[in-house]
Amino acid sequence: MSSKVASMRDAVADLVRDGDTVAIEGFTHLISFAAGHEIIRQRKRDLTLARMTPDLIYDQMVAGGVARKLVFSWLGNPGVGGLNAIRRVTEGPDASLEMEEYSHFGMVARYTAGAMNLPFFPLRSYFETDLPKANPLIRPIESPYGDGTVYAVPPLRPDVTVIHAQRADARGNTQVWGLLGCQKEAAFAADRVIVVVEELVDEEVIRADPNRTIVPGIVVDAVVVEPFGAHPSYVQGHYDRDNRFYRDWDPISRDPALTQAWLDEWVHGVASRAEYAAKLGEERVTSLRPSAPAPSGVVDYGTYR
Amino acid sequence: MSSKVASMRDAVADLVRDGDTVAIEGFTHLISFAAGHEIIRQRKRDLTLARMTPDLIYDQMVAGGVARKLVFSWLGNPGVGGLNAIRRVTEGPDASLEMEEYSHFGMVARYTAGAMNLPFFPLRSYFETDLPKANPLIRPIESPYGDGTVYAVPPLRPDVTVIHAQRADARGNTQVWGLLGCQKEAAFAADRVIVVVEELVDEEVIRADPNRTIVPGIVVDAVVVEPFGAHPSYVQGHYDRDNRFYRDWDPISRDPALTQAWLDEWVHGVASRAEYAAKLGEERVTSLRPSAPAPSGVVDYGTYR
Amino acid sequence: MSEQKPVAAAEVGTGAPAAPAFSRNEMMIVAAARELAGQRVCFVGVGLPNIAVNLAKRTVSPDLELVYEAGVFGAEPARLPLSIGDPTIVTGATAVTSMLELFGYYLQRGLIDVGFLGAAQIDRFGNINTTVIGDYAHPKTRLPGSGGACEIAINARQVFVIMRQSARSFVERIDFRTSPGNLGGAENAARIRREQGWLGSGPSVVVTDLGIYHFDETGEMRLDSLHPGATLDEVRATMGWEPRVASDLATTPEPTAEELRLIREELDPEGMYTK
Amino acid sequence: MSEQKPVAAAEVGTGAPAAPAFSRNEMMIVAAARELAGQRVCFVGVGLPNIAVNLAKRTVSPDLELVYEAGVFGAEPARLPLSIGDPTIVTGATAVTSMLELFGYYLQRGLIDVGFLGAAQIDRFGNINTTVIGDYAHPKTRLPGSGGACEIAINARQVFVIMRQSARSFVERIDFRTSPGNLGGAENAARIRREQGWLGSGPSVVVTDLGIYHFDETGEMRLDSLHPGATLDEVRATMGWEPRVASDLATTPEPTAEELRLIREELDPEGMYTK
Repeated sequence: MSSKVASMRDAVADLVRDGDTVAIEGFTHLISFAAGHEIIRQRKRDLTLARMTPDLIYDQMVAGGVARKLVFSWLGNPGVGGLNAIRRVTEGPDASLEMEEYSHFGMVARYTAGAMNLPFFPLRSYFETDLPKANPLIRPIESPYGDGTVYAVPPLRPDVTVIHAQRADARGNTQVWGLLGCQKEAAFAADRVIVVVEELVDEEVIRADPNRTIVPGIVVDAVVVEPFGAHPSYVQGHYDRDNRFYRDWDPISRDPALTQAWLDEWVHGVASRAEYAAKLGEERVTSLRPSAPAPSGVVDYGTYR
Repeated sequence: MSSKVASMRDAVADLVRDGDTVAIEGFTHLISFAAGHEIIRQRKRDLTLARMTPDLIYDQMVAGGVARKLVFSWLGNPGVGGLNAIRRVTEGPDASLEMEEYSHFGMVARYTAGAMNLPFFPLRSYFETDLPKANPLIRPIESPYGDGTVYAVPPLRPDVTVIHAQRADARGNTQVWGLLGCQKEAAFAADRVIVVVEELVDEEVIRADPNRTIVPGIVVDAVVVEPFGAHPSYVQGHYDRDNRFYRDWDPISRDPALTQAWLDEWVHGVASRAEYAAKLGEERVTSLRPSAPAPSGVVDYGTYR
Repeated sequence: MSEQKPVAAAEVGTGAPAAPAFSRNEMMIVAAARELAGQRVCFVGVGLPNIAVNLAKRTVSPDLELVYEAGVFGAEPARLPLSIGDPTIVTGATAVTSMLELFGYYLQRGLIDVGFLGAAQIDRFGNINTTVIGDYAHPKTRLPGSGGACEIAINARQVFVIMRQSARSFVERIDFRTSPGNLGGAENAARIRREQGWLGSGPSVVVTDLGIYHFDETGEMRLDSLHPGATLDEVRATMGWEPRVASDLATTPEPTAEELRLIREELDPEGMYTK
Repeated sequence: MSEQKPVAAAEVGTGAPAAPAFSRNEMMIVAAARELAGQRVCFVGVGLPNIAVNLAKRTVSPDLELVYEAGVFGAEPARLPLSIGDPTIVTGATAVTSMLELFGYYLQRGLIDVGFLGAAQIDRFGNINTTVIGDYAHPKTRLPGSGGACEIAINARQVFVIMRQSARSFVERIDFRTSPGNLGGAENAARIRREQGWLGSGPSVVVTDLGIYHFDETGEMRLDSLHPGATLDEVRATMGWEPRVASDLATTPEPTAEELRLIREELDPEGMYTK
């Protein structure tokens, strides 16, 4: 029952090891850029980075030199363009980054198979596409009920999964609202789990609304309290997606020198997320706050003695 | 966008047909006895009744003569004993009720395969048990990754699924808190869905907390407003499980004459759930209310313009 | 419903057109939005589909249920999001679910009437490539990949495609088949859909900056409507095969004032999609 | 922690015992609860496991996380529920999930340390029948069936069994194998668990109204402790095989005053489980 609260530095130092498969999940929402930056700062090496949408965070991590391989389903800067640091090491004859590619449902199904300890997960995707040729781990499987063949994907069991959430208690019981992505599945599938939160709350807050819990403390190894840790991604009810940053990254990432300068300044040049937020400035941070609250309302669980 | 609100009589008359596979789901929580009683009252015939735990509701429906077959995973009156009306037609040489039997996870997996339009769902149960011999629909399937064999169950696609919930709007967007059982999966798996609620709410109540929605109106055909419709089962925050009723049913159900007298009085003898509740009496109903509220607290989704 | 009064007539097919009162991208978005009239549940993709669907909800199809692959059903976005995962699609939505449920219980279950896709390459049968240009292992251009496109193509009841037309994108042979369309033709595709238990019936419309295509009984794209200002020569110059053209080829009605106002003032004031 | 002071000594094995200060059912529940000392996450079944686990949480294992198959993790029930699905296990719990997730992400994933099972029949290797007595198609007695028992037996890290002992229940050959124990013996069982990727290691303890059994290196039940008042003759008379008995057979310490108070006043004031 002891507290799992740790600093990001300690959590990453203790739980992320060179050569690990790391999944920092969160579908547009709740992406732990703070954890990604700490992994770059600690110069981890040879990581296999799994994520449905590598997004800017893996573009930065690839540029930061931590990655050996990508496992993914959609590679882009949504609404803006490509991921330029990743393109530099995946296009042309000198492509050096290993790639393992699925569709969105395939990635979700892989995490689900991992979370359920299943040897495979079946889905109706892939038939008559070139994806099984590109990735021989996508394999056909015949229904035992005589109604044809579907494809299967293998379980994905990250060594470490990192998720960002609105709140957790000190034991790691974690609650999220808004987009849920595949964080629950990625956390249950993993060997080790780091939860990064906007707010550390008393156990009573969690227990008042148990249906809101997406990950129980029993699968969590460290709880890191880092408000604003998802920027430039967003946290429902806390801050908005910083679309300006997503657009600004495009020209930066097109130029290797600019990219390294950015990493030097914003990742290696700051010691923590608090420093990063301070450097970003109060005005920028404030501009991302929701314009008004939108309360959920209260439901009654009732007391039964 | 038109309202789907209907009386229980009309909903059952329109949507439940002789010979249908009907799933009234809810694991101890939110069992729609009101729908079960209306099906008995309308003397539907030859139904295949699917439910993880047939419970008193299917004992009554079997006694009421509506069933041809049971599909289930646990057959009992929890904490009390057996289901006596069902035992009378399943034991000994004259057993007349057809049975198709799984484990709990097997039933959940069947609904999930139905909800996902999958031809089968794999699970690690059943190996080295007699269940696949008893039910040839439980079939082995080899992992395409060379790591052995697991069992599969086929999809369950009820013609009609009935669920009870705390609240829905007129379009059928349904919210539940407390035990969720397999209602979501059973609803998505079905061809037609009846939702019975304690309370009809404005769409704005639903939209204020979209993470609480378990079934969207798009899969719902009728919304029936019947407070106390789950008694003697319970509704989190509204009323308690009536354990006295579960105990009282044991001696009643042991005697075929008493059972029929009970059905005559409490099912055929009342026209609606409101009459049933009135007959049960204000004192009994009041005694089942929670002793105090237990509010969930509020979360903030934020307004983003 | 919006008024159907055009703001300005662009000259059609006769020498140099006058400066049109709307851009080709605007025409494409408007034409795509109008195709959604009468549809009930639409899966919204990133980019052009995003603005087209949001325009449809404000014009021809106010009851349209917007589904976002990020896990949202019944969204009522107060602004046009840059990304398809944005806090504005969550606040006030009908339901928010995990992506396992969104892809499994909604899409693969067959609850989506229209899936909207973009494409880097498309062939005459509506097969789509969004993965690579060139060889897979050493591509000339690495594209985003499937995302949800492969499963949308297979499981949505109908597929709408929206994309700009060019000789590089409308090709005889796509470099990689990310999302199946009518495969090698309608007969073959129908058999495979039946045998595989697919719930989708494949591509039904392609809207480009030049015109609107539907699929004929052989499963091949057919030009049914040419946008104002576009010519058949332009169409031919931007396709890798000789296009089938409807005998009663129509001209797409121009954007209305209200449609243009919605795009320019509400949906895309910065002109990200329309410039 | 509770005091370990016994309230009364029941005479052991010498002629007619004096009226004991506790019932055999109470001793069974107390013995089962004590076996949970040091365990972390326990899956709570309906009936006797329910009261034993709730007693353990109030005595030897206050940090025990109670998991209910109905979908509850970290329950803090304010009363002993009759059914395992009861509103009191929800209010104040840590997490409430769908049963798909409970069985998939918690149980099959290997997060449950102890699964507690009851049984109608058990054999020497801990294989369990809760389905039928007699022939499956035309049973003499139709029992509840598996419920979650089959998957608990396979996936929980350890399995605890609690049941009253009788010649009809402790049998040489069970009529139906609902839940696998050590199959035909430890070697075979270990091989199958390894080959199948099972995370569970099978049955580890059986607590009856007469004594406590663990499983020896051959995978067979061995009587390690005899409850006060029970005799080896009684044990032999209520088993369908010749039981193995530990060379250092112990006597189970009697229930403490606090254990009895908790059972009688808090957990089962109506004596449903203990009479």
